Amino acid sequence: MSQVQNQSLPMRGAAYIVENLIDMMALQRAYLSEIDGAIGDGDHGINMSKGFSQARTRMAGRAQTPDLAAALDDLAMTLLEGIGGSMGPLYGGFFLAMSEALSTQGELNAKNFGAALSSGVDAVQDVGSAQVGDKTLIDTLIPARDAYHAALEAGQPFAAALDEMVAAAKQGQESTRMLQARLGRASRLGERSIGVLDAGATSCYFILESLAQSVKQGLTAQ
Amino acid sequence: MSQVQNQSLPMRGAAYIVENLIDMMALQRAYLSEIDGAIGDGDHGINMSKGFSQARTRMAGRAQTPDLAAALDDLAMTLLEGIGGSMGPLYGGFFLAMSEALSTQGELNAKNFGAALSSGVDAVQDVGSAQVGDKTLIDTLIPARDAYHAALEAGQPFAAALDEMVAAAKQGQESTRMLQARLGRASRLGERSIGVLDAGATSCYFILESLAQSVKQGLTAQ
Amino acid sequence: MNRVINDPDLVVEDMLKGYVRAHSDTLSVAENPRVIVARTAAQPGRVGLVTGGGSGHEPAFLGYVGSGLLDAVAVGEIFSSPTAKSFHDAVVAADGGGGVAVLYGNYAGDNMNVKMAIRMAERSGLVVRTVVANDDVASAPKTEIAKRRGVAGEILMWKIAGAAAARGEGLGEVIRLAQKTIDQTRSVGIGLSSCIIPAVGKANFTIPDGQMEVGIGHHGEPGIQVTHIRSAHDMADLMLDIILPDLPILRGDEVAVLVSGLGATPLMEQYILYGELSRRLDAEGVGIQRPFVGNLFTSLEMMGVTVTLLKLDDELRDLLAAPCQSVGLSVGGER
Amino acid sequence: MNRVINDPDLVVEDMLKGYVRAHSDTLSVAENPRVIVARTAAQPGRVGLVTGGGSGHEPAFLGYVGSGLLDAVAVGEIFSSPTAKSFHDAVVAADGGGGVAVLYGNYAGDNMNVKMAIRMAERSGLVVRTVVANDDVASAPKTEIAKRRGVAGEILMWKIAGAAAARGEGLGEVIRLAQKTIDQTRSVGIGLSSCIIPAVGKANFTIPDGQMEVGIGHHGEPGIQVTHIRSAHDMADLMLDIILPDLPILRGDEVAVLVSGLGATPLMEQYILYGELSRRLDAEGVGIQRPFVGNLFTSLEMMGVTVTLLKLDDELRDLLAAPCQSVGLSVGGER
Ligand SMILES: Nc1ncnc2c1ncn2[C@@H]1O[C@H](COP(=O)(O)OP(=O)(O)O)[C@@H](O)[C@H]1O
Ligand SMILES: Nc1ncnc2c1ncn2[C@@H]1O[C@H](COP(=O)(O)OP(=O)(O)O)[C@@H](O)[C@H]1O
Ligand SMILES: [Mg+2]
Ligand SMILES: [Mg+2]
Ligand SMILES: [Mg+2]
Ligand SMILES: [Mg+2]
Repeated sequence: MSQVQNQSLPMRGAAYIVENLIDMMALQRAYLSEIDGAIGDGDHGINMSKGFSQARTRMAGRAQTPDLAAALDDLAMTLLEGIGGSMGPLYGGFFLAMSEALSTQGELNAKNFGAALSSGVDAVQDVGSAQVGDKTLIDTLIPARDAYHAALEAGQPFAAALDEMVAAAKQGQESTRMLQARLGRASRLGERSIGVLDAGATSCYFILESLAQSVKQGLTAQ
Repeated sequence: MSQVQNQSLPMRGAAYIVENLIDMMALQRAYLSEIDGAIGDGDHGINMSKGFSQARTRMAGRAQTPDLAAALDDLAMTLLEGIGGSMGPLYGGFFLAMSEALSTQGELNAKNFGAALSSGVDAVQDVGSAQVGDKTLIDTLIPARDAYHAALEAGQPFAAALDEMVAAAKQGQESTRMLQARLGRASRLGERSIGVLDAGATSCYFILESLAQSVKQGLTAQ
Repeated sequence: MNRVINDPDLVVEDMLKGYVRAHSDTLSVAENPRVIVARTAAQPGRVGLVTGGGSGHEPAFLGYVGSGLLDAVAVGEIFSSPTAKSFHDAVVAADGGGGVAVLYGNYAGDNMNVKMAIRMAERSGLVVRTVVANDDVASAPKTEIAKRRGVAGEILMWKIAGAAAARGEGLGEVIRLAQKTIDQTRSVGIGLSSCIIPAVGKANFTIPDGQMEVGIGHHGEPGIQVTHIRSAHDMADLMLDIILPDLPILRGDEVAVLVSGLGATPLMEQYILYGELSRRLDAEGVGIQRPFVGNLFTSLEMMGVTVTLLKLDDELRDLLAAPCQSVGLSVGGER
Repeated sequence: MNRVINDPDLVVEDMLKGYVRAHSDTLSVAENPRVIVARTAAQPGRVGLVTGGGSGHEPAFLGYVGSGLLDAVAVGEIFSSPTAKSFHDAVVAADGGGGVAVLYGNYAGDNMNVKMAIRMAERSGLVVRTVVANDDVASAPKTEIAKRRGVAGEILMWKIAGAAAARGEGLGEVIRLAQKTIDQTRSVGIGLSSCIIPAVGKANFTIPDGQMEVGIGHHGEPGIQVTHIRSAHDMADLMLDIILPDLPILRGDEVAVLVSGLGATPLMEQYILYGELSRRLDAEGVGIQRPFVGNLFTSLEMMGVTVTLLKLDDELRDLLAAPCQSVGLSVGGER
């Protein structure tokens, strides 16, 4: 509580951020599948935790603990290798783009995190062509990204910008409840898809929330 | 009733014997299918009347009215052409053999009718390999043939021998009621085939009965 | 009963119309509309090959008319023998002066109609010989082997006889090879659901959900055992336990394997079964030379599978490898 | 649910085991167990052809790996896109230095995985281009033609591109021909019953007895109309009324026709439908060049049929006639 709040953390030793994502996904497995069951085929939690848990094996297989960019690459590659359907390429593309954006960086700071986040969101849109309002993870991602950058522009520090990002992500996730699905499996239901949360938007909120927590922990811990 | 009883009739003009068979089969259509329905697939009357009625067309297609041998050949060929399964070759073989046996004869008499009958029965056994007791038309045919020849050997006239044939055919047909089917579709039922008449044995009785009636009518009419 | 048909009584006519339209480049219909003839049939001096049987088993029988295979086929009503006249007309169409081999399955109706057909053909001076397939192990004990039904093993008999006829063997040799093939062939089926003849409108046998019928016939003839459904692994073992000791097929032998779906069982599952069969044959030390997997001999929309093994030797192996081309089976020349 | 399987979660693995065992003479499995590769793949300089998709459609997709057809296929779970890595590995396996064409169907998952696969492949300097099949007329109006799904028309695209690659065309030309083929191709399906994914254990859609679903997708995607079942005659008319005006296909045109059963519909009925299609096309003055009938692109044990028409011109006709050899499709050289 009284610790110093840093504005960056070294990439080396930041693989824990990915490990936290993996742990989180295992915890949310049942809940995410339950949400997907309402208007999808009830496998979102299974798909996600299957892909994420395999990433742990890949990271463990390395000669030395990866830095954050390499850990994100491991996660991306595992998703691209382990999950077909849409989640593999969407989240695989998201983490791959983040990894690439960070691969030349020695430390993680507000600026390059923002660039990585934008690049990840671009990849998701490039791969999936979803727009805000389609009831997908884009409904979480876009407002989260925009809030983060707005906070930075308003001069807020890294940790505060992350808080803004998470708050906007939560709003974005909640916004999917009243949307009609226009993409993916749920779109077949038409108006019947209205009234429940979107599974992908929910997993995406958990991911951004976990990222923010882990980064903030790293900023504080030093 | 007081007419003279001849011992032969000319082959020319005897095609009516086959026409009577065709008429009879149309009348027995429903009954024969009903019997077949109990332990078979319920199509025996349909199969038989379909084949027999087509023979009328074939006979009508000839330049002049066929003699008995030719009419029997028409019936045989129609059955071989029109009915697959087992009835086509069995009854087709029966009538073909009868036709061949009579083809060189100018008149039908007790002797060559007996030879034709024997030859027809041989054909049925050659084609179907059934024995007495298998619950098939052989159970009608063999006792009928034997009774006919016994009557001839005992010096009885043509018409009386025909009566003996029909009586034995009736007994043979009735005997199938208590038999267990060993050939054909009904044999799959095992003991459950006991207690009902065999459809083929029944149609065979009708055929022999019609043949006898028609021949006797010809012997009397002259 | 959701089917793609017009008048249920005319399904065979309607199928033949489409079949001949679709394959007019390689086959035609004879004057008898129930006889399908390869365009390569009746080549002077070559032995003609004929089969026939009830419909509802497509691509059997008509799908095996083609080069290096059958010359003519007699087509019956669904699950019912073709007429004697149709078998006869197929023989006439296949005859090129070298004699005709009628290679068919052991069913009462087919036996009788072929017998009468031959009688008719011999009247016209044709030379006809027959081989009757009896590869279905489950249909009678080995002591009554002549009573066994013919099933998918017929395809291998046609293939080998077709290759022999194509390379110019005489009737006696073609018959010898066909007979040898079927003598070395064993099949068994497992039924998982019934099927419905459109004109009948309801199934004439049932297999309850969760059950399977081992040894079922191609028309739903009762098998030797109705039991709870097993894994593909155990099905393969069960079927090979029936087939292998019967011939017998022993360590060091080489076999051709044919897996056929009965109609509604997905190809995926047929390959799962094939994987399990090859596992077991490996373990037994039996070599697989040439596998065939697919809906090769069906029973309308029945679920289930048949497995056929042919014990090979050098001459059979060569003939099996010869090229052929037909709707049901194509073996490329370059293989 | 009477199926020939082991663990319902491992049906794809188990199928692949059997598939590769059965066809080891013509194909093999890559280091990635979800990639099947033709033994003729990666010939120096020749354009490589790749596809991929969910399992349960056998013989699609893996059955079209072969000579004159596809070089490598990525295999997904049942009704679910292969992973990006599998598409990538298929591309690597197919590459002979002449570039790779990925010819696949328009489904969200496949689109995304192919996109990521190409990104990965381009990192390693491979040249990859794509054509996305969208032949299913019923899946979107013509104004949104890019949204339409790809169905059995893909087979004709593979056949024509395969022939082009085999005769040595470059990547640009192969892509042009594949794109042209699919642009000239229209398909529509009718569903008559649902199907059950073994791991799910129950159908995820239903078609009541006596009803049919016009325009149904290959995974049970809703069609455009659920109506009482019609005769084959009327089904053919209904399907052609959807297909013909869309391209349009007009009097004097020549088409290739492909009829595929969806799994459980007997071959007999597919030919009945083909007969009715040819009746109607005759009446319209549309010529049929090369019919294909069979279980060519299925949906497990679904009952139903799809009809595909490809409007031909000289170059497409020649390529369609070129020889090819695979499990799903063989065109003989001598035809
Ligand atoms: N084009 C797309 N862009 C972004 N997200 C998408 C897209 N299509 C689907 N999604 C997301 O995918 C989620 C479903 O994922 P999942 O259940 O794992 O896959 P599937 O739908 O194949 O079962 C949806 O809740 C939605 O958020
Ligand atoms: N091998 C045989 N020899 C003589 N008659 C036979 C033989 N097999 C069957 N049958 C007769 O066939 C009759 C059934 O004929 P039918 O119903 O027309 O044919 P299917 O059994 O093919 O439906 C039986 O009642 C029996 O009398
Ligand atoms: Mg899913
Ligand atoms: Mg889902
Ligand atoms: Mg009957
Ligand atoms: Mg019958």
